[in-house]
Amino acid sequence: MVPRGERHHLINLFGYRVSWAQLAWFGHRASGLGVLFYLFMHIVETSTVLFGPEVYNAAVGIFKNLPARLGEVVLMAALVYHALNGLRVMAMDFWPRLTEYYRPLTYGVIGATVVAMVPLALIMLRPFAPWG
Amino acid sequence: MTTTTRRPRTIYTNPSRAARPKPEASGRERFWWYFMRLSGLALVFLALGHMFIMHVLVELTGGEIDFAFVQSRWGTPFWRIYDFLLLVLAFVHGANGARIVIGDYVANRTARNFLIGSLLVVSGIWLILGMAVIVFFDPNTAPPVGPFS
Amino acid sequence: MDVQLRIRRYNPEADDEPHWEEYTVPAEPNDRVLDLLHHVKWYQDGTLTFRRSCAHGVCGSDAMLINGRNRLACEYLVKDAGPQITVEAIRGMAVLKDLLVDMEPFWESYRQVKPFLVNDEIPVDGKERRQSPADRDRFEDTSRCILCAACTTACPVFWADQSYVGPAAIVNAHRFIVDSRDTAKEERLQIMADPDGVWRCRTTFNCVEACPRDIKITRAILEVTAEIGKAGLR
Amino acid sequence: MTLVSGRSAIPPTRVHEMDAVVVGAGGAGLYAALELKQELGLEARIGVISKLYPSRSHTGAAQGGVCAALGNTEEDHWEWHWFDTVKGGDYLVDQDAAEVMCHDAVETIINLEHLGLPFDRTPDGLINQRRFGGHTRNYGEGPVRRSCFAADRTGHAILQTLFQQCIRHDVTFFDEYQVLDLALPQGSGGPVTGVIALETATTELHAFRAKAVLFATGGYGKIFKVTSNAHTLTGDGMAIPYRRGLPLEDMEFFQFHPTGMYRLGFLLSEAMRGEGGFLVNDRGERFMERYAPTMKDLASRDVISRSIYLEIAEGRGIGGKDYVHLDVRHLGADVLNTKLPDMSGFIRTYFGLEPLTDLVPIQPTAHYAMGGVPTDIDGRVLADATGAIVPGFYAAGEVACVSVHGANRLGTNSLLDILVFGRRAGKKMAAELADLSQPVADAGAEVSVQTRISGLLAGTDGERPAVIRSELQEVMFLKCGVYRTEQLLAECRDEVAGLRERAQHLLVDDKGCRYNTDLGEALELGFLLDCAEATVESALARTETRGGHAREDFPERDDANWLKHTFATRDPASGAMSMAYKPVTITEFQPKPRTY
Ligand SMILES: Cc1cc2nc3c(=O)[nH]c(=O)nc-3n(C[C@H](O)[C@H](O)[C@H](O)COP(=O)(O)OP(=O)(O)OC[C@H]3O[C@@H](n4cnc5c(N)ncnc54)[C@H](O)[C@@H]3O)c2cc1C
Ligand code: HEM
Ligand code: SF4
Ligand code: F3S
Ligand code: FES
Repeated sequence: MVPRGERHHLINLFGYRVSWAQLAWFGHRASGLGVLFYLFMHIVETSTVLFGPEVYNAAVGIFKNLPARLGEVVLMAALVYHALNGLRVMAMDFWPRLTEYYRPLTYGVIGATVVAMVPLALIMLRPFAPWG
Repeated sequence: MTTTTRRPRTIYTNPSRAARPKPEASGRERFWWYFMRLSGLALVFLALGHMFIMHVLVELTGGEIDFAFVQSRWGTPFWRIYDFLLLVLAFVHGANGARIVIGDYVANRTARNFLIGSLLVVSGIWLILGMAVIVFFDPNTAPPVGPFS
Repeated sequence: MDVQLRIRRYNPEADDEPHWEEYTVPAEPNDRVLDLLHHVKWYQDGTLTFRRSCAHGVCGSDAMLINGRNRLACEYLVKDAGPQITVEAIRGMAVLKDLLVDMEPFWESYRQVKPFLVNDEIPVDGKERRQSPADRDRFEDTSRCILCAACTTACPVFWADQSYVGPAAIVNAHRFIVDSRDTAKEERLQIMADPDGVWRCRTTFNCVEACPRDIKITRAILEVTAEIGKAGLR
Repeated sequence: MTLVSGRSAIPPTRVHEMDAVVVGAGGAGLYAALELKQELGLEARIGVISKLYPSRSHTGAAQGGVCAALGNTEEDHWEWHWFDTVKGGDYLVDQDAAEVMCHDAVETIINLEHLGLPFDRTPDGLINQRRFGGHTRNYGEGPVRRSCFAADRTGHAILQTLFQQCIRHDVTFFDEYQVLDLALPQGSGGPVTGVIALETATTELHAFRAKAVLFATGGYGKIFKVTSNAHTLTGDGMAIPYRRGLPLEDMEFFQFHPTGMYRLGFLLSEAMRGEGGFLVNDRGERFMERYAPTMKDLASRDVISRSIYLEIAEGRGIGGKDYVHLDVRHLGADVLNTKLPDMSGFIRTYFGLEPLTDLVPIQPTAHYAMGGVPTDIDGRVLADATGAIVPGFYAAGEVACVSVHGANRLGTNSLLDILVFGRRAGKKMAAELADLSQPVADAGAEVSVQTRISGLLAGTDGERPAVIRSELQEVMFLKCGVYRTEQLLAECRDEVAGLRERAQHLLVDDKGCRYNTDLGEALELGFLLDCAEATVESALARTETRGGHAREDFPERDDANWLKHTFATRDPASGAMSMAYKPVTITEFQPKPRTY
């Protein structure tokens, strides 16, 4: 039996039980930084348009394979999650009373990300998939 | 034999007057707090919209991202402004986020200031680069133009 | 029934590094973890050091990291903790000995928020100041704080950087900021708007999960933030 | 200087010069310190020495409320309160002192509101009031709403408010310093010129030199096995003057609170009954209807505690065991969760019971010391039963005996006591400071404390303090508890003497200098034993039943012989105990039989 009050905790990381809400925060931070890192690369990639079609098409071409596409799916997931969780944080920020529902809201954000990512991933991976 | 290290314990006298640093530049963090939220709200449409178009719609319509695609897209001012806004907001939002993260984990003042300074410089250069691309890209001239030619 | 008690021990006079020690302690399901610690201290090893006083969750002395979460040792029963119990000092504060930490920085943050009513005007009739039950209710929750530090030392932001004023101090600022009798609201908001003030909260809710009084801490923090927003400070 | 086995010896005493020193940071101590600052100005050097952080003091555990005849919710007069206090104390109350307390109550509560205390409010914004055991309208006609409260954590609110205002007023705090002796260079006649304290963090000795010293160290409930008191309530402030030959007054009167949580001892406040809860025995009878037909479950504490014991003695405890039930099921979720949230929480946490649907097992628990260091109405400590004063020495709070509680304290009167007399003592100290002599060192006391500590640290064999302490608690609870007889008390006295003997050879495991709480507990055991000795001696002397002191062999109150206070003294040189008596001050209310 899970002890009383422990249900909301996932794993014991470095000796402290990580709650879903703490995980949600960590995910927000990681996804934000990840997207920022991608943005850096994306700017370099896009700036090659200034060098004409050959250079640009070659640059974009580097990312037209399965591993890169998988990376884009992860990027999409990160952004979707970051956005949904950002909305959750903002909702609580502007209506502090909502903090009382932080657990259901957190579960909602995580669940919604998963649900949204299923069709998105299927579409994005279509060119590389047997059904595509 | 172990020796005793004595660390004098603070006795707090005159606490209401002593050791109370004047709060510094309080408006600054307030600005960034609100900025993060408002830019976040805008980014829901801008960033998710961008991703949706580039990775989902293009896929669904069987299109391809290449030079011609960019050419046609940045041919309209609407998309230029859209992408410009996205770029600036996402960059400032993200860079400030990174600043916050550094602030959380780097307690040492010097190291923190150095890292945040570097972040500022690097992001500045990148942001200018990005803005330049959007502003100077000329869909009608195929050969290299602009500041890098 | 016997309980395995793992305690992170540190004696600055003898050890270079903290280390874990195990004790087997007889226990009843309704015993508190504090009873087990007492059993060790009283009958097995008198050098085990921790703070405690009231033994029923009202004085705030004995916040510890027990089985992976901050709680009061006197409020956590063996039947909930199970037969294996891990105890260490709360995090983010200097461990001075075993389970006892340096509380001075915590009190410093507390004192920083001016935790006292400021209002030197006394009603002319010499009677009490009037306050409606609704106004009184606004700080009911935050005035319940027992200053145990469980929240602040559960906060990931505080773990990483102790210059964050911490949820406990904000809770106590809130207590006065929303008190209709207080006249120093501006000043308090100014303190809370410091870069190490409310802005550093990342709504992680670890504080809320740790608080033995079930205070709605994050809500209080965000209410203070909203007040700062309204006040239009420079 | 003695060297402690392989460790650096205890370093030389550090000296602090203060204007006035307050020992103890509970309600009494903090109010006195605040008053001193307000009277003398922010520059005055006022030190508060406390073995706990101020917010940990046991005042914070008080739940029910603090009474004052504000008359906010119904008609009330301080004279009625005065009468209730005298009657509740079984006419052993000094009526002049009680008059001061009940009269000052109103102003003191208002002052606390001004200081920021978060009282519950009436719909028109006044301080709300509720009923509490023993408080009546019009000299005993029926219950009255007199207790002012902040939900069910009034003590917490008081402690925090006073601590906060002390911070505001620049009081100097010495936290986690344990006071071990008085500086009394000229013997028990005084003057007191400071205290000697042990800094827990470093095991260093500090001598505080001050013209005025206030003891506000709280009670000594830890001499009993089942008690509502904190682990740290070990009677230090009573034992210290007692060791120096000063008297302790009325120590036989210890209040057993009727509704302690079974076996744990924590209190379920009278407020639970104030809101309508009642006691039932094994047969489901509301037995208090038989013992106190008018006040029923709100009769005074000694009456209810004894009634519970009689029920248990006659086999009507739950399942024949030594407890009865408190029934609060009918109060409804609203009352339980908003007016009594902490109480309901305790029941859920520690018993795993739901007060809305379950009966709560309760048993009388050792709660409050009516006796203590004798003082006058300004907190000045008395040197003997004739009323001579020890210059420079003050006491207030539970450690003191003014005597406003007589043989039995009314609920909510203790918080009032610590507030009114803490404040008065502060004012008096401020007023007298100029006339008091300059402090001088008491080298004898410093050396003797040093020797005691070195001895404890040096010992390598002996008994663990905890063993002796638990035996003491056991014997005191059984033989000097709710019911007492000559024979039990005599046995108890011998056993306590035996324990005192054994306590000469204590084993302290921890030989270090950093936060040696093991040493602290060993020192506290010594204080407990002294308090126990004075309690048993006084209980043996008083051959009557009155208030909290119930003698089975003398079941009647004996006004002819016992309208007087006991003063227990031990001669520091010979160790001989002696008893002296001081007549009760009776001004307004002539003793009558006490019925509820
Ligand atoms: C559970 C409970 C509920 C109660 N409810 C009520 C109620 O509803 N109404 C009511 O009127 N009364 C109530 N009481 C009684 C009342 O709370 C106490 O009598 C009162 O709070 C005592 O206050 P004090 O200031 O004398 O001491 P305390 O608050 O006990 O403080 C003692 C102080 O002395 C310090 N100290 C002790 N020894 C030393 C030493 N050697 N050196 C340095 N410092 C020392 C401690 O650190 C502490 O700061 C209750 C008591 C209990 C236990
Ligand atoms: C899509 C819509 C977005 C929304 C709604 C959003 C919302 C937010 C919010 C509200 C915060 C503050 C969180 C806090 O204070 O705890 C935040 C932080 C952050 N965001 Fe975004 N954001 C979005 C897009 C982005 C993008 C595109 C990036 C990357 C460039 C990004 C990077 C970051 C980073 C690095 C942080 C700091 C994380 C932290 O402090 O833990 N965000 N975001
Ligand atoms: S808010 Fe809760 S956890 Fe934090 S100090 Fe107060 S009581 Fe403890
Ligand atoms: S854990 Fe820390 S981040 Fe905020 S919600 Fe609590 S203060
Ligand atoms: S000992 Fe007081 S809160 Fe645990």
